Amino acid sequence: MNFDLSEEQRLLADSLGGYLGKRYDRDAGDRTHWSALAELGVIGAFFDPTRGGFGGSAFDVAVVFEQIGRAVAIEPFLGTLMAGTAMGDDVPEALVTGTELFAFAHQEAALRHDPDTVLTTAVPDGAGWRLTGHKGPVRGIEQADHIVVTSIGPTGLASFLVDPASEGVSIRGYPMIDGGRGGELVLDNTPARLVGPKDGASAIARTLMIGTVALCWEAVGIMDHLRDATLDYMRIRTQFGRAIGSFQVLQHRMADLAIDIEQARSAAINAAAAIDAGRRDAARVVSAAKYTIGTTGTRVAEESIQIHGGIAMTWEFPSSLHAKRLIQIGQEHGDADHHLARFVALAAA
Amino acid sequence: MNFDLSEEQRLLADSLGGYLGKRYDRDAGDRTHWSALAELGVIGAFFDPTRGGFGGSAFDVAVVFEQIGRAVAIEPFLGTLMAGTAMGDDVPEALVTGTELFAFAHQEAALRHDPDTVLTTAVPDGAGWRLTGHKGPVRGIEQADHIVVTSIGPTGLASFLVDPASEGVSIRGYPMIDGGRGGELVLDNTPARLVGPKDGASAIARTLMIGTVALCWEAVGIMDHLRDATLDYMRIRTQFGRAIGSFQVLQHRMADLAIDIEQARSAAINAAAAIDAGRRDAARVVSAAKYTIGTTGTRVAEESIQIHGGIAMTWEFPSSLHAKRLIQIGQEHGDADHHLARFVALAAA
Amino acid sequence: MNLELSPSELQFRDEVRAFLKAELPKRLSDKVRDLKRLTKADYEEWHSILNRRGWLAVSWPAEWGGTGWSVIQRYIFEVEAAAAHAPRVVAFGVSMFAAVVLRYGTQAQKERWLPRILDGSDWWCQGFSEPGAGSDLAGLRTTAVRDGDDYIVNGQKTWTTFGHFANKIFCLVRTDPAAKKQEGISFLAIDMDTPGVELRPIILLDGEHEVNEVFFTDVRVPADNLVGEENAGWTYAKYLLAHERTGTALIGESTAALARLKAIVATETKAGKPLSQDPLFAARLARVEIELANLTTTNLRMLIRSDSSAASMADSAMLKIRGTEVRQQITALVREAAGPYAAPFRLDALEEGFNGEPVGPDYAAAAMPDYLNHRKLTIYAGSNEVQREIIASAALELPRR
Amino acid sequence: MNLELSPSELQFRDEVRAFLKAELPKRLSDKVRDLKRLTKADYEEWHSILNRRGWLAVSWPAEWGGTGWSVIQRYIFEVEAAAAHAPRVVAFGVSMFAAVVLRYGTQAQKERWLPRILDGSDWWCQGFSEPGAGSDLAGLRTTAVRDGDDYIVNGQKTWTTFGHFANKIFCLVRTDPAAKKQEGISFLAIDMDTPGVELRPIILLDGEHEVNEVFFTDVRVPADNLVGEENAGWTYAKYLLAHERTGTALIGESTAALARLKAIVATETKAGKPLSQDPLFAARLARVEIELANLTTTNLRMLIRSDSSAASMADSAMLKIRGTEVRQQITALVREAAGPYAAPFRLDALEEGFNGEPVGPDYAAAAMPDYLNHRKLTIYAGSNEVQREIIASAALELPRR
Repeated sequence: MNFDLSEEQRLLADSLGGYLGKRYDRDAGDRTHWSALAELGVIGAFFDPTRGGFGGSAFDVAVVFEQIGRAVAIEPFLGTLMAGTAMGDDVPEALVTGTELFAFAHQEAALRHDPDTVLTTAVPDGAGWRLTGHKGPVRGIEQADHIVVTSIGPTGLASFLVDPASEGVSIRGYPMIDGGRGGELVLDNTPARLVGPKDGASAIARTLMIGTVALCWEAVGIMDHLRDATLDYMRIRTQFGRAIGSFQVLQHRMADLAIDIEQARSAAINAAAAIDAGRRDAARVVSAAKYTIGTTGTRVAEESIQIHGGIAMTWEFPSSLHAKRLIQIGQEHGDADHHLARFVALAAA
Repeated sequence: MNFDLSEEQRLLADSLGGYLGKRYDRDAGDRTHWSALAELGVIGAFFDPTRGGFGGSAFDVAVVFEQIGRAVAIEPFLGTLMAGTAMGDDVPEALVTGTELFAFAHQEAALRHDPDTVLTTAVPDGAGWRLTGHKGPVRGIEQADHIVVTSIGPTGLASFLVDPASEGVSIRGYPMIDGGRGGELVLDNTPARLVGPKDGASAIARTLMIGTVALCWEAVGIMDHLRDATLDYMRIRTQFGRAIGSFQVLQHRMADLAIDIEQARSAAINAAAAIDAGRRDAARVVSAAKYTIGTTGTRVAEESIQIHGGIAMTWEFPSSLHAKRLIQIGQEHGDADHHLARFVALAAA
Repeated sequence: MNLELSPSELQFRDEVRAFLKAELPKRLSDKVRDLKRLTKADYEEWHSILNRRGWLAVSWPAEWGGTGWSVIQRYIFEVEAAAAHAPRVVAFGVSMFAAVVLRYGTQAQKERWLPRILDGSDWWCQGFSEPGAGSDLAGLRTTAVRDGDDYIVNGQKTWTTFGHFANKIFCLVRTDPAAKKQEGISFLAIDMDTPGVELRPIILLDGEHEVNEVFFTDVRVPADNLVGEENAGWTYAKYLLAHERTGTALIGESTAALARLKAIVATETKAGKPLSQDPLFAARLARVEIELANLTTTNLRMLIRSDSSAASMADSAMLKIRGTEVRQQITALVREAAGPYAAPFRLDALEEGFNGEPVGPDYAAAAMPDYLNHRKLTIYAGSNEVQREIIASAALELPRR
Repeated sequence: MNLELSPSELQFRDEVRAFLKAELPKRLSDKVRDLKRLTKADYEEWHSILNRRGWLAVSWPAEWGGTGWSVIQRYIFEVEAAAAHAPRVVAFGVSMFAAVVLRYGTQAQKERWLPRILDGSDWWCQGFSEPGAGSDLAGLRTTAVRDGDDYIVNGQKTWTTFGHFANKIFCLVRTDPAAKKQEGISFLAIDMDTPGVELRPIILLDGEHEVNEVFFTDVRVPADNLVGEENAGWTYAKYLLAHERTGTALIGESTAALARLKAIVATETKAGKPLSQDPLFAARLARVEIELANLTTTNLRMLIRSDSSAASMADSAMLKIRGTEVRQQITALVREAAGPYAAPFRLDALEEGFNGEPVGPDYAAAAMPDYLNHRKLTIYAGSNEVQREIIASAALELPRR
C-alpha cells in the first residue's frame, strides 16, 4: 500500500502545474500551448512505452488531470486521452506527439442520459466503412484533425477514424459554459476506417472508464482550488466588523466540505487503483467515484458561490469557470444518479 | 380558506392538553384515564353524530392526536380510531363511550414493508367466519376487549370482529420501545364476525388513511415539544462560559429545523384538508405528509438528542420517549421511502 | 380548518384567469415560458396593461390607485399570473419604494412620485448594497452631507438590478458618520440623470446584464428628496424588507417552474423511458414537489396571520429561506435533465426571435444560465445566513451570547 | 500509488485470520454478531486470549509487551477482528491510560501499572467528563488538594463507561483553582476501592447499564498516583485524545456492520422482493457503502501520513466525524429494515442464552437499542461540533474572530 506519487509523476505534476499556473493562456486560440504541453510530457503520460508514451497507468492520467482541474485548462486533453485509448495499438504518433489534434465522439445527441449507449451505425464499404449518426456535444470537434467515432457495426461496438473533411460530415460549433468549444457532429454515410483492438466494445468500455476517472481527477483539482480560494476569501472579507471566516456557521460548513473533498479524493484514488490493479469490480469502483464527485462537486461549487456572495455571481469572479466546470463534470459521462444506480446494478452482477 | 380551529376543537384541545399535561399518568396501568379521556370527548371527536360522536372530520382527529403527541400518551387512541372507522356504521356504543377497549389488527408479521397488504384469510363458517393469520405488532392487543382484524375473504378485503377469548386466538405481549405495550396476534381458524361497510376494501383504505393522518399529527405534537424542549435547554445549558444557545452553529441548525417543523405541520394540514374535502388525490397528499413526517421527524429527534448531548442518552431524559416515539412513527404505516414511492406512483395513476 | 377557496375567492380567480387570457400578450408569455431574456420594453408593456386594469399596485390603498386586495387575493393573482407565464412585476418602484413613501413620505412626496410609478414615467431602482456592505447592510459608507437645501452624495452602490433601465434610485446613505452604525442612515431618492451619477454594468456569471454598479461623485440632491426623518433610514429599510411578503416564498414562480420541469422530464428519456420514471430522479422530483406543496400551505398560514397581526420578521425569513431553496432545486433539476446539453453556452438562443437551430433539446440553452442566475436568490435581499440569524433571535429567542 | 497489500502485509493478514479462526471462541463471536450484550467476563476472556498471543497492546513498544506493529498492521488487525466478530478491546486501560503512562509516567509507574493491564489485574476506567463539563471538558470542577503525601479529591465525574467493571480510574482534576481553565488541571490515577469513591449507574436510553457517575468525597490519593507534572494534565489529555487514531474512523466495526446490514436486507422483503432491490433503499445503502469505501482510503492515507509526520489533530477530527456518521447511518438502516418490528422492546432477547421465541425477524430485537445507543458516537469523545472547531482552526486556519 502506497499513497505516494512516483518521482516521475511528481516531476510531471510540478512542471505541468507551473506551466498552467504561470504561462498558460486559455484564450490563445492556437496550438502553441498544446505543443508546449506535449513537450512537457502531458500526452506521453497517457500511454505506455509500446504506444510511444512513458506512462499509461490510471494514476499517470490522474496526475495530469488534477493539474488541468486546478487551472481549468481547455486544451483537448480528454479527447486526446480517450481517442488514443480507444485506438489501442493503432494510436498514431501524431497524437502522442501533439502534432495533430484528435476528438473523441461518443456521446449521442439523442441519448443524453445513456452515456454507454450508441445509435450511430457503421456499414462496410469496400475496404472501409460508412458511418451515419449524430454525436454531440463533442469537445474540440472544430479544431480536430481527426475524429474517433464510436459506432455499431455488424460485429458490435467499435471505434472508427473519420477525417473531418470527408463527405457527409457536418460540424456545428459553439462555445461551452465551462470554457473552450464543442460542437455537434452529424455523419451521413461518411467514409471511415476501423481502428482499435478487435474487441471494440471492451476497448470502448475501457476508454469510457479511463475517461471517467480523468474527469474525477479533474474535479479533485477543481475542488482543491475552490476550497482554498473560498478559505482565502473568508480570511480577508469582513462583514459585521470581522472576517467572515470567523463565523462559526461558515467554519462548520467548510469543515464538512473539507471532509467531503478528502473523501472525493479518496474515491478518485480508489477508482484509479482499481483500474491499475485490474480489479474485476473496477467499473463499480469507478461508478462510486463518479457518484461521489458528482454530488460533492456540486456542493463544493454551490457553497463556494454562496460563501463568496455577490462577487461570485459575476462574470469576472476568478473562480467562476472552476465552479461551472465542476458542476458540468457532475452531469457528463453519466450523472450521480446514473452512477449510483450503476453501482447498485453492478453489485448484483 | 381558513386555518383556525373551530370553537369546539379549541376547547377540546385545551381540555385534553390540560388533562394530559397535569393529571395523566402513563404508568397507571388501568382504565381510569381512558374513561376520563372518553368523558372529555376524545373518542367522540373521532366519529360523526350518526355514529354516536360529535366530530368525525380529519381535523377533529388531528386536534386530538396533536395533544397525544405532546404528552406521548399511550392509551389506545389509534386502535380505537381505526377499529371504529373500519366498522363504519357498525361501530358499537361501547367503543365510542370508552367502556370497552378495541384493538385494530392489520399490520402483518410477515409483511413489514407492505403496510397495505394482508395475508390473513377469512373463510365462511355458517353465519360467521373463521380467520387464520399472524398479525403484529398490534398495539394494545393484551388489554383489548375486542379486536378488529383485516382479512382476505372470498369477496376481497374486509374487517372482522374477533373476541380475544375465542378458540384459536393466541396473543404474545411485550413492551414497546416508545411506551405502552403491543403484541403478536396469531389466529388459527378463529371464529369472527364480518363488520363494516359492504365495500370492505375501501373502508379499510379509508381507515389506513385516517390512521396515517392521525400518526402525522401525533408527530407534529411531538416535534413541537422537542423543539421547545431543545430551545429551553439551549438557553440554560452553558459550555465554554456561555449558553449553548448562543453558538451560531446551533442557532442556524435550529432555524432550519424550525422551518422543517413548520413544513411538517403544513403537510399534516394538507393531508387532513384533502380528506375532509374528499379530494380525489387525497391518498397522494397523505403520502406526501407521511413522507415529510418521516424524514423531518427523524431529523428532529436526532438533532434534539445531539444538542442535548449526554443527558439525552439517558433513560431519565424527560424527552426520551418523545424522541423514540417520533422515530418509530417514521417507520410505521409505511416509512418515508414507501410513501415517497407511493406519491410518485399515485401521480401516474 | 380548510384549504378550499371560498366562492368569492373562486370568482376572483376566474376573473384573474379571464384577464390573463384576454390581456397577456402571447409574445410576452412565450418569452417568459421559454426563459428568454426580457427587455425594458417588455416589462413596461406588461406594467402598462396591469395599470390599465388597475392591478399594478396590489399592495397600495385604493385611494392611491391600489387594488385593496386581501393577502389571499394577492396570492391568487401571483400564482395565476405565474402559471400564465406573465412577466414579473418589477418590485423596486411599485412595491418597495412605494411602500416606504406610503408609510413615511409626505403628502407632497406621494403626489409627486406615486402616480409616475403607475403610469410608467419613473422606473425606480435600489441603491442599498455596497462593495463592503452586503450581508452587513448597515456597514454602508456612501455619505450625504447637508449643504443648504441639498445633500451632497458621494460613494458607490452595487448589485443595482435594472439600474440601466431606471431613471430614479432610492438609496440608503450615511448622514451622521459619528452615530452608531444603524443610527446615522437616511433614505434618499435620487434622479439618475443628476450630474455625478455614473452607472457601470456588471455582467453576471450567466453572461447576463442585469445588475450594475452606481457611482456618486459630488451628486447634489434636493433635501426634499429625503423620505421620512434624517438618520431614521434604517427603520424604513427594515420596514421595506419585511413589508411585502406575498411573493417572498416564490410560490407562483416555483409552481410554474415545477410544471415546466415535469413537462421536460416527461419527454427527456433515460434507457428508453421518460426520465420522470427513473426511480432516483422521480424521487428527487417528488421531494421538491412535496416541499413546495408544504411551503404553499406554510406561506398561506403565515400570510393570513400577518393579515391579522403584526408582520413577523421570522415568518418572512422562513419563507425566504425555504422558498429560495425550492426555487433553486427546480433550476438544478432542469440543469440535470439537460445533462451534457447544459454545457453549450448559447446566449443568442435566449434572445427573442432567435431562429437558429437549437443545440440539443429546446429547453437546454436556458438550463445552465437559469440555474446559475438563480444562485443569487440565497445571497441577495438578506442572505439566507442572515435570515437564519433573524429566526434564531426573533422566533427562537436564543441568546445573543 | 496503489492500494494493494504488500506480500508481507498479506502474510500478516493471513496470520491474523488464522489466529482468529483458532482462538476466537464461537460463543463470543456469536454474541458479538447478534449484538448481544457482553459481560465483564466476556471482555476479560478475549483480552486474555489476545494477551497470550502478545496482541493485546497493539500500540505499546515491544519492551513493555507491545506488538510494535505499523499502522497498516494495526489497521489490518482491526478490520479482520471486526469481520470475525471479535469483541472490542476495551480501550481505557490498554490504549488510553497506557499511552499517557508510557509517554509521561515514571519508570516506577510503568512497572507498577502496565503489566497489570496486560494480565487483566486492573480494569481502568476514565474520569474526564463532569455534569457541567461535557464538550467544554476544561470546565471541570473536581478538585485535588495536596495534603502531605496525598491529594484529597472531591467532586463528581460522569459518563464513566464500564466504571462498574473497573477497579481503577484515571481522572482529570483541578489542582490549581486560581489558574486559567486549562492550566490548573492534573492527571491522577485513583483506586476505585478507596474510601469516599462512590459509583452510581446511569441507565441509557436503550435500557443498558454501560456508563456511570462516580462521586468523590474526601478521597485520599497518594501523590505518586499523579502522572506527569502537576497542572500539566491538559496536555496529557490532549495527547491521549489525538494519540490513538487507528480506530477513530471505526472502519472495522462499520465494515462488519455493513456486511450484516446487507445480509439482513437481502432477506427482508418489500412487495415480494428483497428490500435490497427497492430502488430507494438500495440507493441509501449504496451511499453508505460508497462513503465507507471512501473513508477506508481516507483513513489509510491519514494513518500513513501520521506514521511519517506529527499526528494531526485535524485528521483525527475528520476521521471521527465521518466515521461516526457512517456508523450511525448503518444502525439507522438496520432500524428501518426492521420497520414496525423495531418497536417491541425486548431487553431479555439481548442476553446470552435467550431461548424465547423472537418477535419479528431475529435481528429486530437489537435494531432500535443499537441505533439509540450509537447516538452517543457523535456526542462523546469530543462532540462532532467540537471536532469541526478543531478542523476550522487547525486545518482550515480560519480566524478565531
